Amino acid sequence: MTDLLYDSDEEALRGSVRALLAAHAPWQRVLAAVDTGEPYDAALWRRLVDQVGVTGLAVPAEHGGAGAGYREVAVVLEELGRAVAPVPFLGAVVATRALLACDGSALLRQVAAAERDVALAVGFATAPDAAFDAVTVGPGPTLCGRVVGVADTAPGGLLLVPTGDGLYAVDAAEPAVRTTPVVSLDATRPLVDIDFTAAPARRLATGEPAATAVTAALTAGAALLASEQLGVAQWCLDTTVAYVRQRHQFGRPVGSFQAVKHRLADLWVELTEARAVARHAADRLGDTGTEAALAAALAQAYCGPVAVRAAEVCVQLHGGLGFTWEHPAHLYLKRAKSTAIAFGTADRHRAALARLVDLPGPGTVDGVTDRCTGR
Amino acid sequence: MTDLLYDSDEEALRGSVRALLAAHAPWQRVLAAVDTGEPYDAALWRRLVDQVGVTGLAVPAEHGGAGAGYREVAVVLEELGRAVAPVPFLGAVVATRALLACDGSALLRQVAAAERDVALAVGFATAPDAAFDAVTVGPGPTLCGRVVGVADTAPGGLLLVPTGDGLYAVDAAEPAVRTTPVVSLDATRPLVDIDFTAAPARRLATGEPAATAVTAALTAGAALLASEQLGVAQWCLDTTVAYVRQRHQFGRPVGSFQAVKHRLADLWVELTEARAVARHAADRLGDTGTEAALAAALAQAYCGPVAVRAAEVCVQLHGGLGFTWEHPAHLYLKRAKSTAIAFGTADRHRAALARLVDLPGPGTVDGVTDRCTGR
Amino acid sequence: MSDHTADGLRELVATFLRTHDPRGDRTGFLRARFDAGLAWVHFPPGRGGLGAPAHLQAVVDDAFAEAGAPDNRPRRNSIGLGMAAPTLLRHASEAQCRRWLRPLWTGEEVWCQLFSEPEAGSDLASVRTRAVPDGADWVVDGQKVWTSLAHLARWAILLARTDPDAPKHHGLTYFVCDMAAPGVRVRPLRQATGEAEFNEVFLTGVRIPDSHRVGQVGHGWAVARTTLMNERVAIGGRPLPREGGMVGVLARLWRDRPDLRTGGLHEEVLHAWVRAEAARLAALRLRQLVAAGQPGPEGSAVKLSFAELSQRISGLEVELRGAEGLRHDDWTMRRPAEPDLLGRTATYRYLRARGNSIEGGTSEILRTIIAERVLGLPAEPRVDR
Amino acid sequence: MSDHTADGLRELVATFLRTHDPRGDRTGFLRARFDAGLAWVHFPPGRGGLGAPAHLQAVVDDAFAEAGAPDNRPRRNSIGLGMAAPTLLRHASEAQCRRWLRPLWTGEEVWCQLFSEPEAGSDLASVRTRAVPDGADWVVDGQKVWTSLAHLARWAILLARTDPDAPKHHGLTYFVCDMAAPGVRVRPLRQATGEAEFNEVFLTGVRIPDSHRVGQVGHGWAVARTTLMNERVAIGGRPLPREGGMVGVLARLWRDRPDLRTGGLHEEVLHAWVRAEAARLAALRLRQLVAAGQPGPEGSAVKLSFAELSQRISGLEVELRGAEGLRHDDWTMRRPAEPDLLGRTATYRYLRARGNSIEGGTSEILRTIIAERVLGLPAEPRVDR
Repeated sequence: MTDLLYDSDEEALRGSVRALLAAHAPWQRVLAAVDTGEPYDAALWRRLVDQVGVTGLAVPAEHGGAGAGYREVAVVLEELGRAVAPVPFLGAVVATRALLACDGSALLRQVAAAERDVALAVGFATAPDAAFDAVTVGPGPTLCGRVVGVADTAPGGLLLVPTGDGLYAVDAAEPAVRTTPVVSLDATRPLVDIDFTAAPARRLATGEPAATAVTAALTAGAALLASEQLGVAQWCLDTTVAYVRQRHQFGRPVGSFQAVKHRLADLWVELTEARAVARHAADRLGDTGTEAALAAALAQAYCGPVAVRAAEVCVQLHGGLGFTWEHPAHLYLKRAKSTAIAFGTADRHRAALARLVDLPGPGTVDGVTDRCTGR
Repeated sequence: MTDLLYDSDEEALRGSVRALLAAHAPWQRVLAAVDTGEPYDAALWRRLVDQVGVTGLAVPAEHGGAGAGYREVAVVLEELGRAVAPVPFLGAVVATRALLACDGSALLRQVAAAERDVALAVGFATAPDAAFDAVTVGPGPTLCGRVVGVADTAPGGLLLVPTGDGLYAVDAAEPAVRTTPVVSLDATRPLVDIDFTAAPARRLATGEPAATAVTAALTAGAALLASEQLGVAQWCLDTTVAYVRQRHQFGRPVGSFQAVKHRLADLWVELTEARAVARHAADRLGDTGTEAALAAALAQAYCGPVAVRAAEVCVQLHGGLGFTWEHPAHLYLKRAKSTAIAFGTADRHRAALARLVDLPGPGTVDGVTDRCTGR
Repeated sequence: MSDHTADGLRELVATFLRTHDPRGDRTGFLRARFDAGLAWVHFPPGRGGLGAPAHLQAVVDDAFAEAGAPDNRPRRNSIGLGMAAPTLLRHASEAQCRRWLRPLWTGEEVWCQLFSEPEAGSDLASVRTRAVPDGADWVVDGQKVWTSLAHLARWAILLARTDPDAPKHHGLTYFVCDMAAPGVRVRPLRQATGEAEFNEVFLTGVRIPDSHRVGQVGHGWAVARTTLMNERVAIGGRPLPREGGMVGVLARLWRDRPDLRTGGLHEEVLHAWVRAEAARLAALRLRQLVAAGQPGPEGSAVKLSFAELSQRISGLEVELRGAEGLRHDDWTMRRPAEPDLLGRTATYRYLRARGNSIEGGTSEILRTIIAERVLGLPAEPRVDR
Repeated sequence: MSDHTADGLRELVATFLRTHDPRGDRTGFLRARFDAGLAWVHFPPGRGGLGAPAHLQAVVDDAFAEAGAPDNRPRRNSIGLGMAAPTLLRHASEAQCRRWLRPLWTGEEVWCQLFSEPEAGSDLASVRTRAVPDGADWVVDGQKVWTSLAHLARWAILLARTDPDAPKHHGLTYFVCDMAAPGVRVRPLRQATGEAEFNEVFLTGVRIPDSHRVGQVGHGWAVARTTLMNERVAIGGRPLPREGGMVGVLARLWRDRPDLRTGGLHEEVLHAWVRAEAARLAALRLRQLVAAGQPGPEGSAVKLSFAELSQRISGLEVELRGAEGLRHDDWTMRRPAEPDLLGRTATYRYLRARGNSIEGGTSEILRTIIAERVLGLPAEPRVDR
């Protein structure tokens, strides 16, 4: 049976990540970085890698990892979401999942040891059931094509590129790889467009194994993103509760007004459910078969909208203050809204659920006519 | 431009209907009738016909009617909804609209003068875009088949029966017509199943004119039902407001609690919009072309759910009292929920709007794949 | 203590079954099971339990069920088992526990609850039913409402005002009332579904011996809070499997009836499925927290979501059925011991579900409790103390 | 009076145009139009109007627009035209009206509003900015916030506390503040969109002559209510055609981009379309009521729905765009006079729309106003008077 709790190791991991983020990534620093146009915090990323070993968490010991698992990765993501921390962890986890599925042993060891950054070269909006035809393979092999809106790439990092006929590794530093920054809605998670013009590549897998590896990676992304969303939502709830407790209007704390209380109670209920859903998704990632896909689809169908609502409530209940650039609420709103698109929007995941749990849509538009004749 | 107000004639009409209903159809009487299994109030219907002339309102003067129009009919329906009055007015209006469209001049005169009750023999759930194949035509002509869930029929009345090849009139008193009462969700609006076993019929129209007449009738039903729904919702709001003003809990009127106030404010906003939508639908019924269909589809897409929410809020804010048989709230809840299905559910009307205003659905499931590749 | 492991308890049940025939006399078997401490294992020894952790109850129940043993018909005595018993355990005297707990647990005596009043509603502490001392008895007059099982019950837990001059939370006392006593009149309360699950109870000069008082005079609110707390805890039943509740009815209907499907309703069905599965996982997580000895406030979330989902799903089912959704099965008055949510029509489910956000604490009250006790938001200015 | 018909007004405009070239000097033309009473026809004669019914303004505006006459750039001076002018008309002296109304209407002088304060928020009456009498002047100290157009404005309407000992609604006075006066400092207030539509305004020893006081000392709240009432009335602009607002952007995107369509988003687009059309018809009905001389409270409904719809529709548009919805256009700080809701990216619309339920009265305050003033529900217990 699925284990939806946090064990003591996981709580200890949470504690060290939270302490590190509190010390080195307060929101003031995150916001300042957004204004510099250098959103990723390389120093912070280095600390997480060196002090917590985040890149090796989900890598088995035989490949040089910590052999922990996705439940632990999820806890780290909760904390990163809670801090809107500008580090490329999620992308690294996703790409590492692809490597794990296609036996990239030597690469895995480098990645687990954080000797190389790695990212999957697909748009951040890509759902697990997507098809890949943006990049084509030429002789060499070399890759040609354009992938837009990729998250979590690093200048000298490795790009794993899905194509119609397999999965390829490309060095982002190659001259035939041109990376163009995008003005992203979530400035704490920069996106790039990538052009491959006959970029030399190394084939990692082809055919079914390649497709399986990419699907597994994107499924892990969808499942684990729910924990980041949970962290975002939790920050929004906590911050709003703290604010309405101290903010007075009409001679009373704003938090004593019943409509405010009930809205926050409803949000707490949603968070309670989102936590169970996100834990479930992380827990099931170890499964093979459809359970992992189902739990991931549920996670994105449920947790994405909860995070968005939490951020919207946060802005609203902070009044004008929550709408200012100087208050961090907008960072969470932008993060939440972006993650609601990442790895596929909620409606797309509902459609995936419809297939997975056998709740098919109407066959044809005419097929529904009968009910209205009263027969 | 559409006229969304009530003119003084309409307000006068409302006044006389409301006074009549207050005197002769208080809710206690309606509830008592439900328990007797004789839900329709024949005496009340007679009064409405004789004193207000409701059956002739939308019939032109040359056919013996009052030559008023659907705006006036809508006002009467608002009041009937407000009283959950058990009279077959809506069905009569719908059937009369069909007769008007296919030149049933002699019949029209009888109907306008209320010498005969008339109903369209289609299920109450039938949407304007439905097809009709439940009844087939034999030599004579005679009709065979079964129509289920028909509202507003009268024992000696006339049935207008749409078939695959035309519209027919059948006398409900014919031995070859068997009418079986249904236990209906809304006991104030009885439904019947009707079996035709070679019932002698008179052809009123065939082909396109017949189809047009039936569509026009059902469009009128969908459009005008919105006014009944508005009346139901208005009663629910008014009654709930009155209740929470006097009911005390925790030493305060329940209506002074902010969450209660805000919920009722939201309901009032919805009612404000539903009134505009319902008036628009009634006003546009005079139009030819798609404007009437569009306004009717909008009316059922919007007003049905508003009435259901209003009735649900009414039950909830009355607490246990609103859940008892002795309080009239359940009559409104059942009426609201039934009307949300009548003439087609909201989702069906949204689908109709999609066609009417050119917002088509996705062509194929695969057609949406591209967006997720980030291209 | 080795009994307090799953294996230890299984062994105890096996031993018990060697000397008690599960196919024999039902009452005798249940009484013996109570006396062996295998009724509710977290109760203390001598009161039907073993002082074991509550989550091990499932182990015992499973072992008895496997052996084909009779159960105590828990749904027929939900108030007694779920609310009266934990209250008695905490607040009643030794003699009272001896008298009442065993026949309560075996189902020989059904219990009901006389708390709600027409004027009190959500403001439970404002009860007006009076209890006046008269010799060794109390004489009770008043009217109670929303009493399920009153027509079947032998005993009632009763909250009455014994000091009308004290502040409203301080003038209450908690009693056990004999439903067979003279002056107790039970009248069915018909509800929107047409049936009468509940009752009004009129108390006219009802004499209750002081020995049936639970807790001190004037401490009734504190005792009643134990009862209410237990009402709000999501107990009973096993964890639901996926599609285990009302959403399963909807999903099966969708699968079985392609003729009913539309694109719009498809989205609503999927939304409902997602919300129901999220709520199910949250309830499962609550169980895991309780089992791990970390009970949290998630029970309130479970009850709120259950009410909202049952209403939304049943409403959606009525619409999905379309023409069939206009038809009900029967409006005649019935007297069910519990609602038949899965056996009757969609319209019945829809109407009955409206009560879910009212009974056992309205959703509004629950939200306020969550806001104040879980989130720590300040109370509203009070005008009634 | 024959002027007060549509035909009469068209005739007046035609006569005016015979002697005033609409292509000539803009300011001169607008001044003359004001002097002819054709500025705001429902204002009294001598103050830019004719005392005609307000709904006839559209006739005059149409006639001038047809002739190619310059308008007074109403969106650039929305506070002046929509809020300051009606307040001055009702509460200011003859001399004050003479000084301020004409250049306000012609757009020569832009106005802003100094009401909101960081601590006051929705509780506007709790302003702390102090005005202390000093000879024939008042000396003002304090901080205001959410001031749009402050960087462009010549004048501000200002609410300040003149009696700190009076109950909070009774210690306020209403002034007109010269934004060019020494001690007025305007600082841009950057918002979630990255731009700065609004400002913080710091007032340090600002001298305001007593002749710039509007209404009596201590009556500022009553004067401010006129301003706020006008803020909440949905004025300006023509009635929207179907798909006239943000929903049109969404609908056109849906039509133009079949590649973005999914079944789930189809339902959401249809829901949004239905709600937007219902809100549009309600706004149209409000106009018809006003035109028929039966103004109702529906304006509050219109503002509430507008905020909710703009948020929902823009949020949906971002999702519908999918990968494109992850991209913004520009985060650099800009200083727009008004938000560019239809010209920029979906992400901009989404972020800017969050302000719609905060600015000009939060949606929470509006709901309370509806509940109390329209539905007659009782006020909450007040602890601040």
